[in-house]
Amino acid sequence: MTDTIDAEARLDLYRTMVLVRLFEEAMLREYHADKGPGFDIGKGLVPGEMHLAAGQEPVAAGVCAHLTTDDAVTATHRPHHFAIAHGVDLRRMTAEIFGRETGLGRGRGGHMHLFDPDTHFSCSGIIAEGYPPALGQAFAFQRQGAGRVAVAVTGEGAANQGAFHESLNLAALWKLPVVFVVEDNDWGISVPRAASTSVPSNAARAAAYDMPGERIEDNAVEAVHAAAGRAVARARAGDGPSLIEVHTLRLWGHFEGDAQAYRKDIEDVPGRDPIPTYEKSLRDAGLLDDAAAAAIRESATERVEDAVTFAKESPVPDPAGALRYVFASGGVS
Amino acid sequence: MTDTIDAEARLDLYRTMVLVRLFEEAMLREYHADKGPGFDIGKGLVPGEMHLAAGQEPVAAGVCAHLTTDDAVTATHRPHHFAIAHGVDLRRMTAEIFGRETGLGRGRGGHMHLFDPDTHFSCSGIIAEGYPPALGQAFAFQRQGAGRVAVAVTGEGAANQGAFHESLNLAALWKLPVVFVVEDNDWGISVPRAASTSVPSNAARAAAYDMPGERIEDNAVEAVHAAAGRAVARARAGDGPSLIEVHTLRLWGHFEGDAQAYRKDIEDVPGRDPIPTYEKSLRDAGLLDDAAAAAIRESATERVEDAVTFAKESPVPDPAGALRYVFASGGVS
Amino acid sequence: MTATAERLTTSRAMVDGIAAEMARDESVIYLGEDVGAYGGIFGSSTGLLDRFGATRVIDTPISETAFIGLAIGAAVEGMRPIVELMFVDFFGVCMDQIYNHMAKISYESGGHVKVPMVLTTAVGGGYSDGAQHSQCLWGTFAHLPGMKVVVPSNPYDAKGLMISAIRDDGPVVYMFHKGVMGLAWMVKNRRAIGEVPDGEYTVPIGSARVAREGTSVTVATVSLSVHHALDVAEKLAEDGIDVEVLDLRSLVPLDREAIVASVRKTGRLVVVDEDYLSYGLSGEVVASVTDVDPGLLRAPVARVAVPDVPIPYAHSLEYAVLPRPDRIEAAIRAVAAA
Amino acid sequence: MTATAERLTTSRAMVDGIAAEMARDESVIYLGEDVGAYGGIFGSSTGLLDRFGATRVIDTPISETAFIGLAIGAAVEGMRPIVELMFVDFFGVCMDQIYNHMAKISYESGGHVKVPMVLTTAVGGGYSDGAQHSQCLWGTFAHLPGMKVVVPSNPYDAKGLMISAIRDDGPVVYMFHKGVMGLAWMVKNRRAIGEVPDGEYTVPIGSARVAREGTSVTVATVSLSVHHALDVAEKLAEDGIDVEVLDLRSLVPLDREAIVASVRKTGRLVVVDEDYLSYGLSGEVVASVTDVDPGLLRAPVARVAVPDVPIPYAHSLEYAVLPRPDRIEAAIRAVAAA
Ligand SMILES: Cc1ncc(C[n+]2csc(CCOP(=O)(O)OP(=O)(O)O)c2C)c(N)n1
Ligand SMILES: Cc1ncc(C[n+]2csc(CCOP(=O)(O)OP(=O)(O)O)c2C)c(N)n1
Ligand SMILES: [Mg+2]
Ligand SMILES: [Mg+2]
Repeated sequence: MTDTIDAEARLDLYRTMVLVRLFEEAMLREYHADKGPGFDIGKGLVPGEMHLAAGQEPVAAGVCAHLTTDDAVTATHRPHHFAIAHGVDLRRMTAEIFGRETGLGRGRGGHMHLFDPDTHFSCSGIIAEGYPPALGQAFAFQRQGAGRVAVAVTGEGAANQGAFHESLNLAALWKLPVVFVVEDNDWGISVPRAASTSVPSNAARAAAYDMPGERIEDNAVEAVHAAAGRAVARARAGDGPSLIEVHTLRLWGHFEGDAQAYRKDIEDVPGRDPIPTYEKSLRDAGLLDDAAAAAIRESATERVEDAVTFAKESPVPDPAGALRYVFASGGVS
Repeated sequence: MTDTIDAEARLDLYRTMVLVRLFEEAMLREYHADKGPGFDIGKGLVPGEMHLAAGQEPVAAGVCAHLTTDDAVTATHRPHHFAIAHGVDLRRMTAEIFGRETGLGRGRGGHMHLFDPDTHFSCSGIIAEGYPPALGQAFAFQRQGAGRVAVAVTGEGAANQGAFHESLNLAALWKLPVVFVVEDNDWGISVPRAASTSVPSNAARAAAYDMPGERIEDNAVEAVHAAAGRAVARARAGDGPSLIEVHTLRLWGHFEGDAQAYRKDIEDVPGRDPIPTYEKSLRDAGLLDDAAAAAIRESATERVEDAVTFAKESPVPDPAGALRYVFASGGVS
Repeated sequence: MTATAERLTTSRAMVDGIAAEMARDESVIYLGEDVGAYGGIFGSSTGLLDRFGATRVIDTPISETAFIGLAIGAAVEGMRPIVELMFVDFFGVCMDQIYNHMAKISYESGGHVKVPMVLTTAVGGGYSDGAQHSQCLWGTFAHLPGMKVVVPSNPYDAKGLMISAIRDDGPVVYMFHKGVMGLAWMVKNRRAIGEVPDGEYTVPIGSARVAREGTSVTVATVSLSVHHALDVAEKLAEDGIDVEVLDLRSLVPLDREAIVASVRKTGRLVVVDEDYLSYGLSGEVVASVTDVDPGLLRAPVARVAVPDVPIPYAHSLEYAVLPRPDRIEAAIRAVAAA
Repeated sequence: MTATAERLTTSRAMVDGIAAEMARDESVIYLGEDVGAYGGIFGSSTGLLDRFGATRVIDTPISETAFIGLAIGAAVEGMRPIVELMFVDFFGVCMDQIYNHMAKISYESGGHVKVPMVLTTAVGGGYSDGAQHSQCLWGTFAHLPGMKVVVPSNPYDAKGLMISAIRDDGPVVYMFHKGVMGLAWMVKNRRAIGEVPDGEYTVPIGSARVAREGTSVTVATVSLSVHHALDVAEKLAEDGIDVEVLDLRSLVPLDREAIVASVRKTGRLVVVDEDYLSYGLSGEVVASVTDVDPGLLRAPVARVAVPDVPIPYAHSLEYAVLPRPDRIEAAIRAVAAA
């Protein structure tokens, strides 16, 4: 359990954040590319709701740096950053977002329903309801005794949902190897944190379950990394769950199409982007220069565009197969 | 906000506890009177599940001493002690338990579903789900500005249900005039507190909502009275909710028919009965002698037996009316 | 009350009904997630905050059990809350308050306690929102006793049913389909905008509306499917198939007489339901006929519903399982020819 | 596997099936409230703790969302949990995990993730447990896609369906009626005890059983109502009414062929359902016939169900709304005579 972090690990955090951001920018572009004239949410190659995680990269990067693909992650309606940081295949994930047969869910799931058994990744569109299944993954891991952990993510808005409470209690009671992560981006759609949550920090709520709780301010990726390191180590050691809340930033709207008229901090938002901030600190530390930064962006861009191309070139699901996979046997009955 | 309590108030606590106990003893008697041969839960004048509150009288007596019938109480599947202490009409309540047309719910509700608009009393058989409606009563009271409060009761087992968390957060956030009461009787049916709850005291959980929390040990009625006095005063003053947990005692089984084979403390239980203990302290203080104690029991017995007689003499609901009251208009549609 | 009218979208008509009642009755409030400054994700409360202020139009935490329960308690104490469950798909986190409390208190109390409240909720798919944000689920609510369930399909009914729902002394579930709201950012149907009288009027809960008279086949349906059915009916008229379209409007109570009367006339029945096929609306409509006389049915009944599959994300799949006009048309043709 | 059999109650047969699978497969565990030392409030896990220990038979806190969700996650990771919701009436506190997660993950993942688990739950009334502890609600579960739903009526099926459910690679909801369990402390029905083969055997999920052959009227039903229907059939045989009793056993999948085949023979249908009347099983059974040919029905269908009212507490009222033998008998007589 150490808070020091070496240069390569710092660069990895940066690489992950850049990859996530470029992915989200590509989704933003693809999503809006063909919604017009006007804006029709059901139109285009990527239809439906789209919750992008730009600004929240430090949370996913800092936490997932401690995981292998044998560990589990359950994410929220805003799942891309965690999926990418956890190592979900970018092509199949993108194909799912494009609703293609090659997608993680063969186009049945969509952007809020990414399931990847290879990396034990899943997410849910229902607030806080990704927590309980993570307990079960941790429960199975606990029995295997191999030190695997489950990470369960929600937003700060979600921390007022009953499932949050039940999950923390049960995990603490059974000492399950879970790390609960709360992404506090100040908003639950249009509702500011102060209008949803009776305490300033959800980390304080950890005490209600006799669990360590820590809040990271300033969207600081290395502080997230350090806290997550402690929490993951604790879980792997069999000492039970922890909670980490990160004060992060929703750089864009709640979902695409959100005009954010309710958002008073809007002017100030771009200046709080965590990626330039972190990039500057790496440059200041002499770990990054123009060339290295460009190389990182370039390689990330390549991966993202490759995934987008793969998705676009993949077949659309055949309507005749709409009823497949309802049951494990494959069909509807 | 004072912790002192005068002689008459102390005697009142005792009177309430005795009345509750005699009522529960009468229910015990009536419930088992005609379940045989053997034990058939559906048989007899009082069929169905029966959760009696013997041993938990200090909680109801101590809390309700601060209320008028303009205040609201929502209780649990084990509701009699709170109903009685809050002043619900004993005849109509008993008639409901006997399933009679003169009952609070005209026989439609039963012992877990006592609704009395005259005293703003209600209860629910679903764990922790009595909390949210209490918020709404408090919400309405807050707008009236007359200092009315709502008391919401659950067991310690229930404190691990999502509704508990959501309710505490919302009440604290909106500063609703609610007093949350947790009756910790050590058991949720057969599951001991240590197997359900990750912290030793639910009072500690109040901090997760920025709310005062207090735990009363030893089933001490006057300590409950004092804590409730503070909490009710706080709520009436517009300062928001509080939580009180009382370590109380389930003197009998979870419900009638429960053999309690799982219960390791069983031998020791009768010796912890709070009524003899409190009676002794009143006698020691010179507030009660044999005659006074006998008079209290006698008057309580009279009220209870009057209620039982009323119930037994009341008409059974006409099956032809089974569909009335589904809708506010009276009928099924 | 004036005699003038305006052309409004369904969403604006719904809000108009709420506003009229809020103006008339102080005890009416609107609660839910993002119903204040945002105005409701599907426009169910747009403008109410500005007009009535934050003490009557109230944003809640994401705690559906707590705030729906709060509405119940407030209703018990004499208020008339309208509380929004943002998507019906979320019912699983708060159904206990809804069906075990809101819906049962009247009965359990022998009518001594009334729960005058409206639960509003958005339903429906068709825009690739996936399996957890696209359901109708009206069959789920209508199956459970103690709550009325209304499902408007057009602006006039949206306002009139809302006013009826608010004035009802018991709980009413008001399900608005996103696709009939006339939202700027969704595919538009011309029937999502229409004449709405100013001021107060009510549409009675429990009576169906013959949206189109016809003699060949009865199509019984609700909500967005009414629009599709009318479109199909217009087309089929050219081929001499004269479709009667029945907009049920209310599932509880269900206007069984209207169903039977129509089938008595046509002898042929198609039920179109955007909810799941089995154990839902379509079976109940059929049974309303066979309860009386199966002989009224001169052909097999066609049920055009979501075939017991979660709503798929991909457009090609979603459109294959929804009751789109093509499936409705094929079903009517088959039943007419049988 | 031996060829011997024992006479067991339904409850013991259910436990027998669980125990057989737990012995065979380490990944099978049983979780829920009071399933350990207590042995299940309705005897669903009696003796399992002694036999398999507290690491496999696990008491949970009263946190249905958390522990049912836990079972889901464990199933996703390859375990085969059986998780108990003590009374089905409590579904409202945890339905999201059940219907939006357990039931949908297979589909949303395009079949890449399997959720092999069983959700057991007690259903039914008849002993004055009131509106929140007496419901059947199988219609609610069967309406929502992605979970199989089985409802055994007798010891043999209870064991065989349990083994099938545990071995199924997807989620199965196993609803046991308190009144068929053969509990010592409830009114007993002689059909709650019967021959149960030792060792392993399965009853296929999705196939109905003709519990009694007959030619006059088909009674389609499940669970405790099967017992009542058989009792009534015996009585009516004396009057020359030859009742066929179909025990559906599984609501999802529903054996529609068996329903149609029986009605094809009798031409008359009574559906008996202890769940609520509207938008439920009874309508679906009817529609299974009218989907094929309404002409098969030579008389109005009788639906003997709970008439859309919360289950009342008072015995006189509860017995008036339940599908008791008197109502079943009257319905069969009416349909037979129509
Ligand atoms: C149970 C439930 N209630 C409401 C919603 C609608 N909803 C989706 S995202 C969201 C806000 C979530 O806020 P937060 O948890 O802070 O996450 P963020 O969007 O900020 O990442 C809401 C209310 C939902 N999906 N599920
Ligand atoms: C949501 C829900 N889950 C389970 C039950 C079944 N149940 C009834 S009482 C009870 C135990 C409650 O324990 P506690 O809250 O401590 O109250 P106590 O019975 O000790 O008064 C349980 C599990 C229920 N009624 N509702
Ligand atoms: Mg947020
Ligand atoms: Mg307890």
